[in-house]
Amino acid sequence: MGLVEIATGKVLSSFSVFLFLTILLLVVARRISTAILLFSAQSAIITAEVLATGFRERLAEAYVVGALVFLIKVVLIPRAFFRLVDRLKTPRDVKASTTPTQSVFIAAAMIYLSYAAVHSYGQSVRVPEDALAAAVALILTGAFLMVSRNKALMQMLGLLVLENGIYLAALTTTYGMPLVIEIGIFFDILIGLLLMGIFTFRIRDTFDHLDVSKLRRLRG
Amino acid sequence: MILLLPLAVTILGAGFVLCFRNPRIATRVALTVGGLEVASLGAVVWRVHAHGALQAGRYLRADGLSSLFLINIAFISALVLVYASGYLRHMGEGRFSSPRWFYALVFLFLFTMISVCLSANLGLLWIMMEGTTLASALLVGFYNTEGAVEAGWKYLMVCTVGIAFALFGTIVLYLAAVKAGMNPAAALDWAALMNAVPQMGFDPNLVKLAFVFIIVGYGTKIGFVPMHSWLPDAHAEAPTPISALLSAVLLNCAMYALIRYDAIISHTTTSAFAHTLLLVFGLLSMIVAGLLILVQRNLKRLMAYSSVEHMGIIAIGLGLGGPLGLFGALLHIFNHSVAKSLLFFSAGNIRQNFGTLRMDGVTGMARTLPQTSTALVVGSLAIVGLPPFSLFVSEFAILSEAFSQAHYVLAVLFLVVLSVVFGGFAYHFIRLLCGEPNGVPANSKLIPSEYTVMGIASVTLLCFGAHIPHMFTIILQEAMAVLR
Amino acid sequence: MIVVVTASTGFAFLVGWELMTLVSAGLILMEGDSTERRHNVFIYLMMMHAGAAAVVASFFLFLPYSHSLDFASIRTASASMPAGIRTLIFLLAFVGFGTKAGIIPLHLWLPRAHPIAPSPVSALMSGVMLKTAVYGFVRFAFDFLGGGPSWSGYVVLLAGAVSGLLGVLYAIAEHDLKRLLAYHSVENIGIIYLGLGTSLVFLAHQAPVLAALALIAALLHTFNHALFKSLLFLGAGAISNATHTVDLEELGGLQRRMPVTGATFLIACCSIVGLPLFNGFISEWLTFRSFLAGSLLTNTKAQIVLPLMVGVLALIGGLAAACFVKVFGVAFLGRPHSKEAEHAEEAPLAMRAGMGLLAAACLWIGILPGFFLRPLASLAQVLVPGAGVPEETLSIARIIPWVAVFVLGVGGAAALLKHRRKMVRTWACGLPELSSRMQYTSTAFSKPIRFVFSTVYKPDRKVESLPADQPYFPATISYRSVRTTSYEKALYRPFVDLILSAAHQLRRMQTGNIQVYLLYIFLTLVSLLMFLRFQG
Amino acid sequence: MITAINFFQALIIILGAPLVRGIIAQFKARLQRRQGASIWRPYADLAKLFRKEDIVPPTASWVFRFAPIVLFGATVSVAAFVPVVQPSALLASRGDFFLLVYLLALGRFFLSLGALDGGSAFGGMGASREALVSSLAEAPFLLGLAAVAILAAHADIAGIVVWTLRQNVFNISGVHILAFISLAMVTVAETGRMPVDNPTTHLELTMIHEGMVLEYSGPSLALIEWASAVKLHAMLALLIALFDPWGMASSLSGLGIGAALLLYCAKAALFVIVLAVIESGMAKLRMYLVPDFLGVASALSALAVIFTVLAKR
Repeated sequence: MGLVEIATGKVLSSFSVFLFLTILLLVVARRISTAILLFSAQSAIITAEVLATGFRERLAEAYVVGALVFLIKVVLIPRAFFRLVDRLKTPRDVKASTTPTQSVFIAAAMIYLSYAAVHSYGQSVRVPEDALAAAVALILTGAFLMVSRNKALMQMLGLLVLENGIYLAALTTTYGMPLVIEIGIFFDILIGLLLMGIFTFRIRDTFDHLDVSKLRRLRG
Repeated sequence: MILLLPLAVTILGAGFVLCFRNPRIATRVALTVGGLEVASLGAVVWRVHAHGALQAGRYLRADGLSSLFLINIAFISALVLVYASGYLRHMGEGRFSSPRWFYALVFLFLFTMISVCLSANLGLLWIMMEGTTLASALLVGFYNTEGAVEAGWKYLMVCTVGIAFALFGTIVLYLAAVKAGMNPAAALDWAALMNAVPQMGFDPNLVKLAFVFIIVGYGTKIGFVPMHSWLPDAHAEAPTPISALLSAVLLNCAMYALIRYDAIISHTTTSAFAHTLLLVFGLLSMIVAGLLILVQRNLKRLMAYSSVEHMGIIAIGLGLGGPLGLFGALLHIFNHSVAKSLLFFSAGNIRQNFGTLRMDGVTGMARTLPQTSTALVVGSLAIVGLPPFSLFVSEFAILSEAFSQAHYVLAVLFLVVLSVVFGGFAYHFIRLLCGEPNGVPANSKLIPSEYTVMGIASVTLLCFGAHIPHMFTIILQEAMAVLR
Repeated sequence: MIVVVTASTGFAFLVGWELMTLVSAGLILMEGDSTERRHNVFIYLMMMHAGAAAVVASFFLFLPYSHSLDFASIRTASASMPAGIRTLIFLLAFVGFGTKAGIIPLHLWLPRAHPIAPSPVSALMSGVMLKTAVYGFVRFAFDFLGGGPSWSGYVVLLAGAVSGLLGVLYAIAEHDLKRLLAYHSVENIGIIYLGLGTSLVFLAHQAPVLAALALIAALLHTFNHALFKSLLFLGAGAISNATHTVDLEELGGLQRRMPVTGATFLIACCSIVGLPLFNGFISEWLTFRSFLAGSLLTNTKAQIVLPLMVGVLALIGGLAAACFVKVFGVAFLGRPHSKEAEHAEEAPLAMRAGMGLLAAACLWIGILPGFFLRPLASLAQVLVPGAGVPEETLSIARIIPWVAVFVLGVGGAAALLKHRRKMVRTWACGLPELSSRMQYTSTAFSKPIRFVFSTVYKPDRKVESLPADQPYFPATISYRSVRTTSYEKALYRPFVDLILSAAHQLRRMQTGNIQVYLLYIFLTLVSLLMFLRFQG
Repeated sequence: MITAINFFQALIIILGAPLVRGIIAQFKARLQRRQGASIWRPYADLAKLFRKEDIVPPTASWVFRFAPIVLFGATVSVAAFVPVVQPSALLASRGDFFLLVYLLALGRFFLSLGALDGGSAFGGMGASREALVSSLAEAPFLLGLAAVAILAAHADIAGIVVWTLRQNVFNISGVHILAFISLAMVTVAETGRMPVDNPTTHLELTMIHEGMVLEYSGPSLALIEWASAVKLHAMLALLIALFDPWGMASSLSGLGIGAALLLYCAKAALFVIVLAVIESGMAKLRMYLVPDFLGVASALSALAVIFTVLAKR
């Protein structure tokens, strides 16, 4: 019973709490930079869990994946985001369409919902319920962020959170997909973000604001 | 190994085209690459036709269904490339917006779509599907105008989100497979799944969950109502060849993915659920799109909605299943692609000649642009499903399937929507074609590339309406065999 | 059209059907364009397509029972089908073909499409295209369904009566020649449907011979109508060529300038009115007789209703007569009402030949109907199993020539009376010269009838006399009478409005806001998940 | 033999027609305390007109000249439908009443055309009014006849007459009464007598038939006048044959024929007198009351048809 085992046990048992924490903080975050930091923290937690799972299940490739996750989601993407924020020189606030209090309550409701949703499948799939619940909660939060935040950047972030959720779900239920697929998915995410970056620049250049709720020329 | 050929051609071609700054040369190169791509696809199809399903490594496979879609891709992409060669002739050199970039991105786009149809692994399928979004997003925003950027952003966001759900669906199916005791390595291979699903009892709840996410996810890409919102914007704002590619190939590729999943679960108890879902989405899309067609002002938006409507028709065909339904659906995929690209081509000419796509801005086309308006009339007659054009045949098949399965309500609604759509088209296009000509077209004569393309498309429509070639019917049979 | 008639499977039938619409629409559009013309074409296309949809549906309703659409299997299957489905099929076919045939109130397109089509086309449309509709209906009602319950017959009968009466009444009120003729097509279709309906009633009451009689009447009238209506439209075409107008108020006195056209047109008028010695009479006579034969049935309703139809048809006939007195009288007789009419030229030889041929056919059938009745009778026996040749057909074939001989003989004798003739200007009640403004115009002519039937027309009239301060010595009086067809508003408007408003609602759903779009997606997903949760 | 008699009947109607007119005129005159013209006057008029020349407006076409001939031909052949002294007629054997009515329509049609060809306002006026009256008169006419025909189960007039002869005089059904009244009203309208039309006036406000023939003269006018007379007489004979045929010769013996002829003359005279009384008793209806008049007729005839069914039960 080495230290590592204990650590993994702790991680696996308690990470979902941290995730919920990040969620609650994310929805009240006022500044984009805060949100980004929270996101990277979230990704870090997930990385930890990847490694823990890999260690417990004795999955060699899990370490590779963990490394990838860390590299991309904890380091690369946040940095890219910060660069973006600097280069875009836009006001740093997130322009929420809901007040922080509402957001918190909605987020709490969603967490509860996710538990409720997962409950039925919990037994049938035989996975740690709170893990799956956390995943679903992440998905919902991502969706919520995308719908309620007017800033293009925040929408991207929301998408990432959503992605995180899906990934987490995959991880907890199936200990991850075949390696090639994982890599492909990460690759896609990266390219996607790159493109979104390009588009944010274009939006900034053509509309000189980043408020997607104002992009309403095409309708009907 | 032959499966790698088209992929290699397209991806290398994409890189290769980028090397030529001179638009004219770039165009020539693009055309040659296109020719190669079509040839290689033809080879693949032929091999499939000759030796049945092909396998290349663990991740690539082609069978009857794939070859049907490959034919579609080959045909449309050929048309589009030729058309584009004429369409882009006035385009200068700009950052990301120059012929070479255009062609490079188009080939990338084609690459992703071909690999969607060739991938043997659902994960890979998903990756490539996401890839199509990414490859085409820049093309949608190609013009860099306000509208283009906005449309591009929406396209990117909406489709990525949708696709993300599709990923979740994939994962759930994978989970179900693994839980049912499949080897995780093979648990994403659709062939293996199709064999496995009937024998080992998958958890029906999980399968249903998977299909819900899949249909919402890929449905976003297909353009099912209410996930269709990106579609009109993207089609309207993209350069015309791209609009054609989007609605004639991309939607079909998404449909292909859906069909794959449908085929996998078609032998389980879940298939009934899946088919009901397909019918619901199909009917919803038909009705909403059909109504929206009535009140459109922009030509290409109108066509986009009609694409939504036709995707709905195809979905209904699939949902009905049965020999006639599947036949109709698969045939309709091809027919719709041809007719729709023809329509988009003529729309492109209109835009180039009058500088607008607002339908109230153009009248009396019949006099000023005789050839284009002929193409427009042919295309629209075909798209509303009137004989002697091929869409009549496929819709006829689907409809008769609906009636013979005694889905009377569905069938009647189907008919009503068709009439409404007909009304919309007739209303808009009569006003477009007749009346006093306003505005002088820039160049009323078509250049060879344009009229060859349009001619080919129209003739194809007519031929398939009169009699479906033997070769094609065989391929259809093979495709249907996959689904049963 | 030929495809339609020769088709032996539903698929081919529908193909031909749609093509027919398209081609005709194209032909209409070729003739230049204006806003209202476009609108009319649109209405035409729309109604045609809706009708086609109904036809398609009625075809497909056979499908679950006969697993193919070729006519033979349909025929065999229809016997074994539940009554409900049969009823549905019948109604759908009735509506579908009725739209094409232009029975009221499905006729909206007809008076719109005919006037704007070039004359040969409208001749074809009215002469042949409507007939294909009748053909289709006969196929369904008789061949496929083999008759039905008696109420179906009454439905058709009612439709026929309404179409006939309203058609002819609207026709009288028109003074645009082609619109008028179009309305007469409605009227004649009405007469045909009267025959068909009677036949159906007889079938329902197991009276095959009488059914055959009524059917023969209907079919013969179909054929006749094809003849004389084509002739009329060709005449109209000749007129518009010569005078560049088909407005009756602008014509007049053409008889002296275009004698051949006039003569053939006169023959056509007599035929359509159904005067003896002309073909229209034969078919109307047969229809009358089949009505009368209704009294031979044992069913009281039929006994009462059918003979009363005699009155209806008589009224139709009388009004038609009035209408065509107006047409021919105002267009060809008296003084020209306009410069164009004065300098009209006779139609070219080819046209004259064509019209002459048709006119000859009309007279031939009118005087020696035997040749046509025999094949028709045999056809009727095919459609109505167990029917002998009704003796009425033979009797009319035998009597008519005698009557012809008699009338012509007496008339000839009277004509032989030699009398000197002198040209003297009509006495103008002391006025220096009788001008064409003094003779009756078509509006004036139809005034009494319009007055009597004003409830049908619901006209909003206004008389403006200028200058207004001295109403009794006006410088000019302008008189407008607009006919409002009330059911158009009642029947079609709400439906269209409903659809359009729905479309606009949906359009509003499409707010360009991406967040809303995303919300849609999420909501769809969530609702589906909920569904899963509670269903499984 | 029978054909000869049928010819004889037709001749009676045709040649007797002016006499009927004369008698009516004479009797009306008497009622009005005038000593009118002799009853042979119409023959004289016709003879005079036939001798005169035909005056044609320069604008008129051949239709103008052709119309009276057709009218005459049609009307005369109508006369050949009506049995007078024995239950058959030249064309009555198979020619049924539809044919009869439509032959009248044929004549009327051409007369109206001729009127319009005159090119004066009166012709048009007459024609248009005639169009109204006749179009409305046709329905009750046919319905009334149909009612009788249904009772007799024969459509041809001869058949009807034969059937009627077999009935007892006293058990006439309500159908007969209704049909008779309506047909009588129709006859009044068709032949342009009071109260529908006034044959003696030439005032724009009132005239219908006279308006139409205003432009005619000479032989044409003669033909028209004669034709209308024949029409009147034929209608009378028709009414008699349908509703009061008793006394017709069942056998072809000369005696029987003679008796039948005398009897017919008596009936005809009776009808004529009644008509004359009505005419001089009534004022002419306003133009737009005529439809109501005919509406009543149609209602009656429709009732008659319905009663044919109800009476059987």
